[in-house]
Amino acid sequence: MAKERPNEPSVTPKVVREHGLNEQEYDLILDIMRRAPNLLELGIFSVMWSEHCSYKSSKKWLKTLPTKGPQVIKGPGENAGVIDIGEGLAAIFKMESHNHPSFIEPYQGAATGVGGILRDVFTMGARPVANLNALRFGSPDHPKTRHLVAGVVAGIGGYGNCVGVPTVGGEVNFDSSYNGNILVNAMTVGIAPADRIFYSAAAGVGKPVVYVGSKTGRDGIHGATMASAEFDEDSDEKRPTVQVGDPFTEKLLIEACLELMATDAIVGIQDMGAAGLTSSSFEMASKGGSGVELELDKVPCREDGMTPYEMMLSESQERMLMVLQPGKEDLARGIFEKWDLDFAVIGHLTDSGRMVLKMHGEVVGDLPIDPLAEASPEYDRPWQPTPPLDDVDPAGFTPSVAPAEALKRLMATPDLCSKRWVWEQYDHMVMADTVARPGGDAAVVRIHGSNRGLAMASDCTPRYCKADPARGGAQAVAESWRNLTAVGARPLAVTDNMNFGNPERPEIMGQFVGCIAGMKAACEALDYPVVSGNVSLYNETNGQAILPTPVIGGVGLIDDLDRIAGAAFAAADETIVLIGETKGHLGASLYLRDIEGASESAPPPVDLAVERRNGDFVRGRIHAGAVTACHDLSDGGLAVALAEMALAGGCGADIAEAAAAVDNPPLPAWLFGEDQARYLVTTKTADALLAAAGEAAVPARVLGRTGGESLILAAGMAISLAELRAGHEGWLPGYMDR
Amino acid sequence: MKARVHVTLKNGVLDPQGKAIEHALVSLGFDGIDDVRQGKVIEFSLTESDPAKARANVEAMCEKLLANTVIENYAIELDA
Amino acid sequence: MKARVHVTLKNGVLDPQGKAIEHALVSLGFDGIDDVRQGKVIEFSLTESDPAKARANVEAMCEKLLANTVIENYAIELDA
Amino acid sequence: MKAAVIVFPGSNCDRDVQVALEQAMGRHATGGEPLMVWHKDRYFDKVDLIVLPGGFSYGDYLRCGAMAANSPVMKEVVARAAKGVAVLGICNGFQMLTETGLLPGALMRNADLRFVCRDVTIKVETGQNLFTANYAQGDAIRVPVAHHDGNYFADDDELAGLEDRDQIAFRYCAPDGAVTPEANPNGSQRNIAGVYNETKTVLGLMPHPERLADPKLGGIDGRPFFDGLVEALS
Ligand SMILES: Nc1ncnc2c1ncn2[C@@H]1O[C@H](COP(=O)(O)OP(=O)(O)O)[C@@H](O)[C@H]1O
Ligand SMILES: [Mg+2]
Repeated sequence: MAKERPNEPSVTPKVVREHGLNEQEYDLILDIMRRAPNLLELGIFSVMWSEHCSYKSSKKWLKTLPTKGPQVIKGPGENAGVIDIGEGLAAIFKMESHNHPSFIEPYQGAATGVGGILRDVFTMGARPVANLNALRFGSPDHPKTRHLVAGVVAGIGGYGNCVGVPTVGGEVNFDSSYNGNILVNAMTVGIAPADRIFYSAAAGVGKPVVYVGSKTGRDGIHGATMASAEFDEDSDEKRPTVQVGDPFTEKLLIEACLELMATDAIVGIQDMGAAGLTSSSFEMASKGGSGVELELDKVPCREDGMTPYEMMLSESQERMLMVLQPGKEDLARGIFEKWDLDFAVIGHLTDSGRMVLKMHGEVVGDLPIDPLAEASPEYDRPWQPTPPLDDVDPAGFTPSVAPAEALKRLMATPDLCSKRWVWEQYDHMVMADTVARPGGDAAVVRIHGSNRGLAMASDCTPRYCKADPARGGAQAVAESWRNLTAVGARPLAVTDNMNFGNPERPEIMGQFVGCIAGMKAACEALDYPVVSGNVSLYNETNGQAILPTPVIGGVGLIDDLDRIAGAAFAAADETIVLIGETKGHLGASLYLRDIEGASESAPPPVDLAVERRNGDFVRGRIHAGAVTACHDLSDGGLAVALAEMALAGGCGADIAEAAAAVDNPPLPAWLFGEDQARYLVTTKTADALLAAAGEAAVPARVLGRTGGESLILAAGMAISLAELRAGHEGWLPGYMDR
Repeated sequence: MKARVHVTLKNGVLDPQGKAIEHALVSLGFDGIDDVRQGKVIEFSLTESDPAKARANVEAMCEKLLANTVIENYAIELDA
Repeated sequence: MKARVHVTLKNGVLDPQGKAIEHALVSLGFDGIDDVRQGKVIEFSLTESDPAKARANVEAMCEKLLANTVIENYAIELDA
Repeated sequence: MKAAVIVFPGSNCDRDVQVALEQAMGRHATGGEPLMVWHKDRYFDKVDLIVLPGGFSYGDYLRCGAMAANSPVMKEVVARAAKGVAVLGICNGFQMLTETGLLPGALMRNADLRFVCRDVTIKVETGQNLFTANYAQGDAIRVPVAHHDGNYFADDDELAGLEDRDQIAFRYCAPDGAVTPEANPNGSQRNIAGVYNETKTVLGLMPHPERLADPKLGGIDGRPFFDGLVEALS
């Protein structure tokens, strides 16, 4: 059995606590081990059972999400989700958070977040074809915000640009609830031959376990446990766990792995993410139902005198673990040496069902695999439903500013302003397949060498989730589906990134439960299953939790790139048609929050049947070539969507006539209400479009015409595009250069 | 007076630049080199003439901007 | 022995990093600073023990790789 | 015509330029496809055009293009350039060409220190040579830039010499062709976006013509660049 190592702290209750394990968990460890664990073993338990790796608080609820469908090749449980995109290809994608590291060291934290999610995708045999990033920062006037925005954006760009994967989409929001806990959620989409997907499960006694990539250093030891611990003032002390990314090595790793994957040498492969060598070797062995023996002295190390504990818990980046077919070692070594990457056989599979760790021939750790994996704690944490808020009666309030002024201001708010400053720091065109660049509803990336494409977007409206978690969860899924639909794509599946506060607080757990319920309903109603995801809890500082933020990353398929739509007005003198019903729902709207400064109220209801009916209709019209531009309505409602289409196309619009006919709801609610399931389209053939809508029982009405240099919202209510653009494009650069 | 700030990566922090430089030097046939690390030097002139005040000032600059103390150390040189 | 190579921009070569740092320092409220320049330091250890040989070696490294002599000067420090 | 694209560790626009060239060759009688050459291969077939693609060779650590400039294959590239073989360096390739000394000057960090990826307009300063055969002098074309270090620097004598010898290939300009400070995305001296060697057989430019040579990607102003090359070299 494994003895304690000389001059290594022995396992005291204090040490146990420092490893983030409570007493019950430690008792469980004693049962499983049938003896006291040594420090190495304790460390392994602590990372394997950390919230980050074990999902102990969220598992129960995640299981309720729909994950199946004819398009799903592999749902949650692997490194990333896999869906069938036809013609023998699969799309592989996932979103993952790097929130805490990015708050502590924005550049490296965000950069390594991108690196990690890229590995999750190419581990499965896919060439990454696009990255997205969903960012949430604190209030713009918080002293840290500017520095965090600059660092995070530079880090995402620094890594993604270097590896040569285009960053094509994402979102950026600001809210004071993120002051102490920013959110950096990175998503990667890759494409692989559907019959050559690689999994982590590895079986076969004696098969070699191989380490490739960068050397192991003392990086991020306990990063995984840190990522699951609530922040407090002394978080600064946790700083040394931040790691530095090496995108160049990542690029070599991508090429080398894909080259090796073209052969039949690999049995199983797994990236070393959080909890590095520990979780990767555990995953492979437990999924394969086998045991594993590692000789730690063979692990390529960056520093001298590294202990087994450090090697097993290190989170050094750009490393992978593989199990090879016996006899293929030299073939594999040849490929990795060609790419100047480390390659080492560090152990082999056994049938013992145990993980045996040796150093200089001596056993330094010995743990049972299945018990540890199965016994990994699962909590049914107490939760409290979020009390519902009141609706806002559109007729019942008097606006404080004229609509034109309100629109001008809204377009220049931190949440609605153009994010060009961000995405122009990302290479969004490398690989020469970016058909729709950042700035529209969804990015469109061509499937290389074909006339088909993938559409992708990330969405969440945290203020809705705070006000009504179930509605908010459903709305996030619906908006994602709508964004893909608006470019003409068939939405196929989603990945999610659940960012919440401390789950040990019932009201926070209630938010989580509510959001999941809403997501579940929407994913089912829209045949839009969840194939991968990630959970980030404890996003709070000194009891101040973030807004519940379940980010949805959606992927859709475009069968014909000649049948897509963009959000930009295509030409003057086209008819603008509003699809969907406008009740003027002002509750939880940006208009109320940013213009009227009103307190929280109920978010818009989400009627999923209507969502689907309207979306299917719009997509059909796009495919029929009947619309010249399309944009979904979301934050800021009708007026903002109209303004975005006008600015994108450099062409104005006049909706005065339609506005004049509006009496219920009153004009401001009609212009700025955030009723769901709506789209704006332009067309040259309005009558045919309206007729088709009538047949499909889809509400549609003519709003006005495109043209001119300004937006005419109502008689005598015109705003020049130049003025709108100045505010819309100006806010973020102005803020960052201040 | 003149200030010179040396910013170097903390021990144990990965230095991809240094690693790449080492690799390049070796492949250029320079052998017998090891532990290549890359750092920064920031030089500037100060009107402040009191050495103590100047040092305090420059330290503040390092903490606030010049060094990323999460992963970097800094050293200050002053000469009148 | 240890080698330390300082790589600095030649006079007359504009230094975007230096300018940006200067601007940032000023906007952080540090005044009385001027001519901010940023350079690189590359440190490594050498097995070569003969100082003359070592210097010649490191000079070759600078000329070939470590410095771009179109825009940069270099200075070599050796200590056994 | 025969073309080779050199692939360095960290190159990431190698496939993009390969596709653009292949399509240009396809549009032209010659057909064929470019040869992809791994940087460790010191020798490769005789070709009429050598392309150094964009990307982050060796991570662009130390200095952009510095390590690639010292990689084995580069000796061969320099030797062939001396014999008059056409050499094209795009973005990172341009940085390599200045690092090898095949082209004058240096590419420094963008003036605002930020990576910039967007379409720019560049003015064709010298028409009717190998690389601009299908453009007219003064044409303003739209092509993307995507770089962190595209801030062209050369000392005043060098710049004067470049102007006299007509070695400035492209300048950043406004859509109407006016060369203005606003149109300069990175602080390059005299808005320089690309330069030639004295014989105009070696060209380096920061913008990526290969990224706008396909209508699906939103423009084809980069297409004549490759068509012209293929025609001129066939
Ligand atoms: N961090 C980012 N990275 C890349 N693109 C971004 C980022 N933030 C916003 N964008 C882009 O800006 C556009 C507007 O974003 P958003 O308002 O969230 O769109 P929508 O309202 O349609 O969800 C989208 O095309 C989005 O991809
Ligand atoms: Mg949208």
